[in-house]
Amino acid sequence: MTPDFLLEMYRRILRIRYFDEAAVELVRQGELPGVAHTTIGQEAEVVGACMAVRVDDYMVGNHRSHGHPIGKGADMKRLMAELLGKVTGVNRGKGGSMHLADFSVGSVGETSIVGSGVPVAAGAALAARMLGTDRVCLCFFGDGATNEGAFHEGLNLAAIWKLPVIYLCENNQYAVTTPAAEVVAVRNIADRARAYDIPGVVVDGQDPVAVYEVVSEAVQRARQGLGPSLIEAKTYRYLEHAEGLPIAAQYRTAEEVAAWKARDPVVTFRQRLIQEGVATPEALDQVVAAVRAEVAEAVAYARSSPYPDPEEAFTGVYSTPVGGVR
Amino acid sequence: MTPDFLLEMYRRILRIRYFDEAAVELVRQGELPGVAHTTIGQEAEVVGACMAVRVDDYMVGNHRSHGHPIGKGADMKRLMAELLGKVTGVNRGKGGSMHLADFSVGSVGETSIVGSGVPVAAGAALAARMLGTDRVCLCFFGDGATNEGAFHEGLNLAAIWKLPVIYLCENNQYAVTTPAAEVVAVRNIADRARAYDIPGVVVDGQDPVAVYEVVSEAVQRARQGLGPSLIEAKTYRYLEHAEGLPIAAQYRTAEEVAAWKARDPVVTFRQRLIQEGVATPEALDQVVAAVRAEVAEAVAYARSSPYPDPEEAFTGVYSTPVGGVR
Amino acid sequence: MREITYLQAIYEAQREEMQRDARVFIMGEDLESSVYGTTRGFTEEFGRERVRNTPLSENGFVGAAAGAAMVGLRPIVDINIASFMYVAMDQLVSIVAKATYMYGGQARVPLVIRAAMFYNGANAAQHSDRPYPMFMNMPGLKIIAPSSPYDIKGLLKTAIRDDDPVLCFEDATLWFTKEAVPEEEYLIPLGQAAVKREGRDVTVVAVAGAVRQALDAAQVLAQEGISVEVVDPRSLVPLDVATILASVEKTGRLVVVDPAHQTCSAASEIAALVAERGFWSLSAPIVRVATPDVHVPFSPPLERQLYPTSERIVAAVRQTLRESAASA
Amino acid sequence: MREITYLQAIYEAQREEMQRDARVFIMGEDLESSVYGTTRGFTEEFGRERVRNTPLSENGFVGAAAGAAMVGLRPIVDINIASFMYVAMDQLVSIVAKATYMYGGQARVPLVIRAAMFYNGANAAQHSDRPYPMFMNMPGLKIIAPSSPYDIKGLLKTAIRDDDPVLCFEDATLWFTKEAVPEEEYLIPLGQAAVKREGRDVTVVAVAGAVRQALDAAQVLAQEGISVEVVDPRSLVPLDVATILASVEKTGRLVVVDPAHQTCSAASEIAALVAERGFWSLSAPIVRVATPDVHVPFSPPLERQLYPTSERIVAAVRQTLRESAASA
Ligand SMILES: Cc1ncc(C[n+]2csc(CCOP(=O)(O)OP(=O)(O)O)c2C)c(N)n1
Ligand SMILES: Cc1ncc(C[n+]2csc(CCOP(=O)(O)OP(=O)(O)O)c2C)c(N)n1
Ligand SMILES: [Mg+2]
Ligand SMILES: [Mg+2]
Repeated sequence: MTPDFLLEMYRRILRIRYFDEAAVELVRQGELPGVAHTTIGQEAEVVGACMAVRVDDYMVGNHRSHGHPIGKGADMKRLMAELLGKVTGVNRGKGGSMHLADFSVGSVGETSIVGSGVPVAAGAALAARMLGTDRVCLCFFGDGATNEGAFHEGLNLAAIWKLPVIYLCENNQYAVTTPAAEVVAVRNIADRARAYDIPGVVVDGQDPVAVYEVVSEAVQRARQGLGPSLIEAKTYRYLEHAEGLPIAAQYRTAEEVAAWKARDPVVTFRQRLIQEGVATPEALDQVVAAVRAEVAEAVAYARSSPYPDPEEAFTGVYSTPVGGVR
Repeated sequence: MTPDFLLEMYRRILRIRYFDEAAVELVRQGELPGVAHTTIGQEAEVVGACMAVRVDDYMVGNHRSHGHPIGKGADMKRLMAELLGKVTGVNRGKGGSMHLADFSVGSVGETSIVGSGVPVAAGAALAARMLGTDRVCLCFFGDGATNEGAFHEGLNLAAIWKLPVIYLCENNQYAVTTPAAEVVAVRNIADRARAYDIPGVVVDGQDPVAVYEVVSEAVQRARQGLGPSLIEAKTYRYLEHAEGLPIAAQYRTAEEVAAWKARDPVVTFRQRLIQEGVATPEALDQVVAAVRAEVAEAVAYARSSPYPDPEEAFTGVYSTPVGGVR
Repeated sequence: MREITYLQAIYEAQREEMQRDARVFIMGEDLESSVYGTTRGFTEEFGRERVRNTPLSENGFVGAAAGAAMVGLRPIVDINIASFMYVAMDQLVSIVAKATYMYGGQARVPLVIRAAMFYNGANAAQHSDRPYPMFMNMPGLKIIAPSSPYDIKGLLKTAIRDDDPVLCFEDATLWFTKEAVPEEEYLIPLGQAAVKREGRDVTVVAVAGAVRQALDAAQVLAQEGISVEVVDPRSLVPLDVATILASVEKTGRLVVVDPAHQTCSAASEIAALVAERGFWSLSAPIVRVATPDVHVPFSPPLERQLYPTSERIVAAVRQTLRESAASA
Repeated sequence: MREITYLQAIYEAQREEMQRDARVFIMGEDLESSVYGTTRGFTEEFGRERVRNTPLSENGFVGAAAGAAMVGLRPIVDINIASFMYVAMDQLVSIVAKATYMYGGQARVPLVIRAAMFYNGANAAQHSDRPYPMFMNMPGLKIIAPSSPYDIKGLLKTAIRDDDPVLCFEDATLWFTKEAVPEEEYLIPLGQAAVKREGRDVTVVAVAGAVRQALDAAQVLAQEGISVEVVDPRSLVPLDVATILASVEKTGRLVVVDPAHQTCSAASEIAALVAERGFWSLSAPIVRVATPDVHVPFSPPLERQLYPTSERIVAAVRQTLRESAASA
């Protein structure tokens, strides 16, 4: 891994962190409609995985995937505009925070029905192969999603057809307030791979390089036609399930939260870059400043963009309208 | 196992065989409406499993479960009447071959949407426990069903709640014409138990005693509050997917069929009973004759029973009708 | 009389029924933390066996609830947002709706499925559906869509005591509305519409959250001397057709207001029923005011115009009056 | 002209489109053995990559088809029996129907879902549904319900070429009916009803398998001098309302015949549309002839009476004539 590559990792981790911090602020100020599920705390696994694939590889995300297109290199301005429901948003304001899609970086759509992206990812991977490309599909979902039937069906399909897909379970230990330990019958979600005879790997989701490495290996297998992998990144979300939801329950201890924050990827990865001589603290500070400026620009762009014309609500249900239907 | 018990096993195996042979004949003669999915070839696993539970334990079957209520001790007359759509049928003619239910022997309903019985069985088991009983639920399904999301969700639920349910996969190697080897990503379906951290056991489905033993062990665990098990019985159906369906495809070799028939439970179990001195050939012939008479009686009963009054179609949608709704 | 919110009414209905009948229990995701308060304190009061936090397995736990109901328990399933019902459609249709009939009456399925319709809140296409019309097309399910705290308390209690499966569609746009609700126990039977306002000139049948818009519209029109009768079916299956027909017989005009997508909506069904059985009462075309057949867009300026508003209802009422006058 | 069956027409439509466009492929259970012949010999002709036998994972493979469609392929999914669509409802609704809109037009979903409606054959409650009305309530899906070999060939080919998801409901009661179908290629556009018989006195709009019953009824009534116009919408979304309204304008009377369950059926929608937009043409109440809201019972004497028959249609037509005469 070159220093440039590592610096780019750091940059993307910061982008996600600051982007989501801005999103939280916009919810609190009533500028972001609805609620926002943040990736804060999980940036390392997102970036490690996304940087292990090419920009023309496909990606499928879920309700908590602001960060994922960013990890894959998307323009933050159009993402932020989408979060505010503006016509300049990636989905022209029709999708919002839980349904970002940015085909320009291979993000073929996030889907907020938990588990529903898993079969879609298998299909994108199937098409990649049938179209004669060596593209793969990277599919993100949570610990909770692995209890949905769609997860099971999608993994079995991908396995029997040896599809080039990398299933990345972001095990942040909870589904809303429900601990995975209580509702996922197996200790390591990666062990569910055994039901499909595919590799299952546990990785430290707070270490972007470790994630990058295991995902790279899975990508290589996939491109070689050896089929899918299930990777479980152990991680943690710092904030509540969604900014804007009135969750009052005490389902996590202060110690647990503190222990995870002590391994904050923004902090630890910076330390590592300095220790390993990849960059000086000053150089990293410059990255910080640059990213802050980018995010501020994205917010400004989003704010100043117009809402879609209300008429747009009535178009686009079909891509080829006929009759009274549009 | 007492000789009486073994003889009863033999008797029930024969009942299923002859019952289904009669059903096939009735389809061919146009007396049985629709199609019939037979249990012929799979009798041993059905009886071994059913006799490992009590009559007041619950049971859930699927489209191929004529034999299962019989295994649990049901009256064949009312089952056969149901197959002919008569008002004396267990479901008053409303369910038919794929949806037999006989609450009097704990058969709480067969369901022909593949996989759909798996969650229902978890629920019956949950109720058994919540109602303070030590009942268990025995749930049958095929190899194909293990690719449905409902299978996964049901097993996970049963596992996390430690429900008293025995999941018995009747792996007859095919779903209609599709080989399990091509569509089930894992070699032994029992290995799917690892995704739920529950016992997974493979057993010879042509040996009723072996099945009885592994199911008994699972029942014991279940009654002790230790949770569910997944048991895979390797078995085979002799006839086509369903009598009455125009399946022409050659998806099984003649050798394969012959190899399985060489281990026919009706034959091998009889030999064993004689060899082990449980019964004389003459005594077994008497059982055969008696069962043939029972089945003939069931057919006669079914034939001579009336159809339901057409008005019955309009009642029973609700158990407590209100307004225009009945 | 004290006033309580729609959410509080749900809480009370569930709590009272769980206190009354030990066979009643509740399942759903994150019940223990009870984000919106409908199961607040339930774990402490009833224990974790009767207040079951489920995994994200809607099809699995709806099926499990059906299985439990078939052998003697009386589950309430909080499926959370109505858009998640699609994930559980297999069990809802193939088991919950059909078991009673298909098993020839051997099984009863006393089961309540609660589903919040979470629309007009920038939750976008996958979280904002009002899917009761789909379920109206499937026999075997009773369906309620209460429009006020009083109604939901009485109807939900009845639903829990009913021996058949009942889908309770809870309109989240009403969650925080308040109404006087007695402390004493009461039940509202299924299949009885409520005339929420009497009137002479036009009948407005309104469903769920649209009842409020209809009452607002009636108020506006009253100032012009137009007298609107607002009928709330409250339960969609069974549907109180008699009350609707009687009202149309009196007024001669019908507007049907439904927050669901228009095609094959509850409004379509009610319009069809009246066109069949109340045709000779009608002196003007029936008008539906529903959500157009587009998905719910995220951006609020796109979304908020889609649902029936009092303005759209006022316009529809005026249209029926204009058309009947022109023909007279 | 040669005559072919409905099943043969499906076979030809699929085969021609797969020959024409290499992006078209087909997925489903047991396709290779092709029990009913609609993919006979496809594996040999197109290979196993384009003729994919699937596991029993309807939700999974419908979702996979959607994913493949979104990035450039054009899948046909044979979901087999329409009652299995419930199992795939999650992907059908949340992805297939919504992706194009929700992703702001970045995704197209050129996908055909074929589903046989397998009723009146003693297949009982879980295998006999006619669920198109549910899907009509969900925007984003185009829906066809062809009633003859000619129609299904032309419509299915159009559906395969369409850039949006199309659900093709195939009426299994028609599988073995034959009709003259040209050897040459032809397409039938979506959204165009067919007037299957012209008439003056009563309009009968009939859906799918009921078209045959309606034509039979028209024949019977013609002998009494009653002239029935039979309109077959052919595609339910988009629906050719103009042709229906024009017919009712001519006849003044409407009977809608639909093999689906009556409540919130296609018949309800068509009745509602005419009660709104064709009201002044009507000289009698609209009558729906549909399947009553009961599940499909197994026993044939219970089942066969449930669906629209020509006798029921004749009676309905007479009723509209009687009622309009009485009022005249
Ligand atoms: C099918 C479905 N059920 C429930 C929900 C509501 N919901 C949204 S996110 C969520 C938790 C998801 O947990 P997990 O998969 O672990 O992802 P995380 O939010 O922890 O990243 C729930 C229950 C949903 N969106 N879809
Ligand atoms: C959800 C669903 N999909 C498809 C079918 C059609 N079907 C009925 S039985 C069957 C095969 C089932 O295979 P398996 O589970 O192995 O049971 P078997 O018939 O071999 O006993 C299929 C595809 C169905 N009934 N339900
Ligand atoms: Mg999680
Ligand atoms: Mg099988």
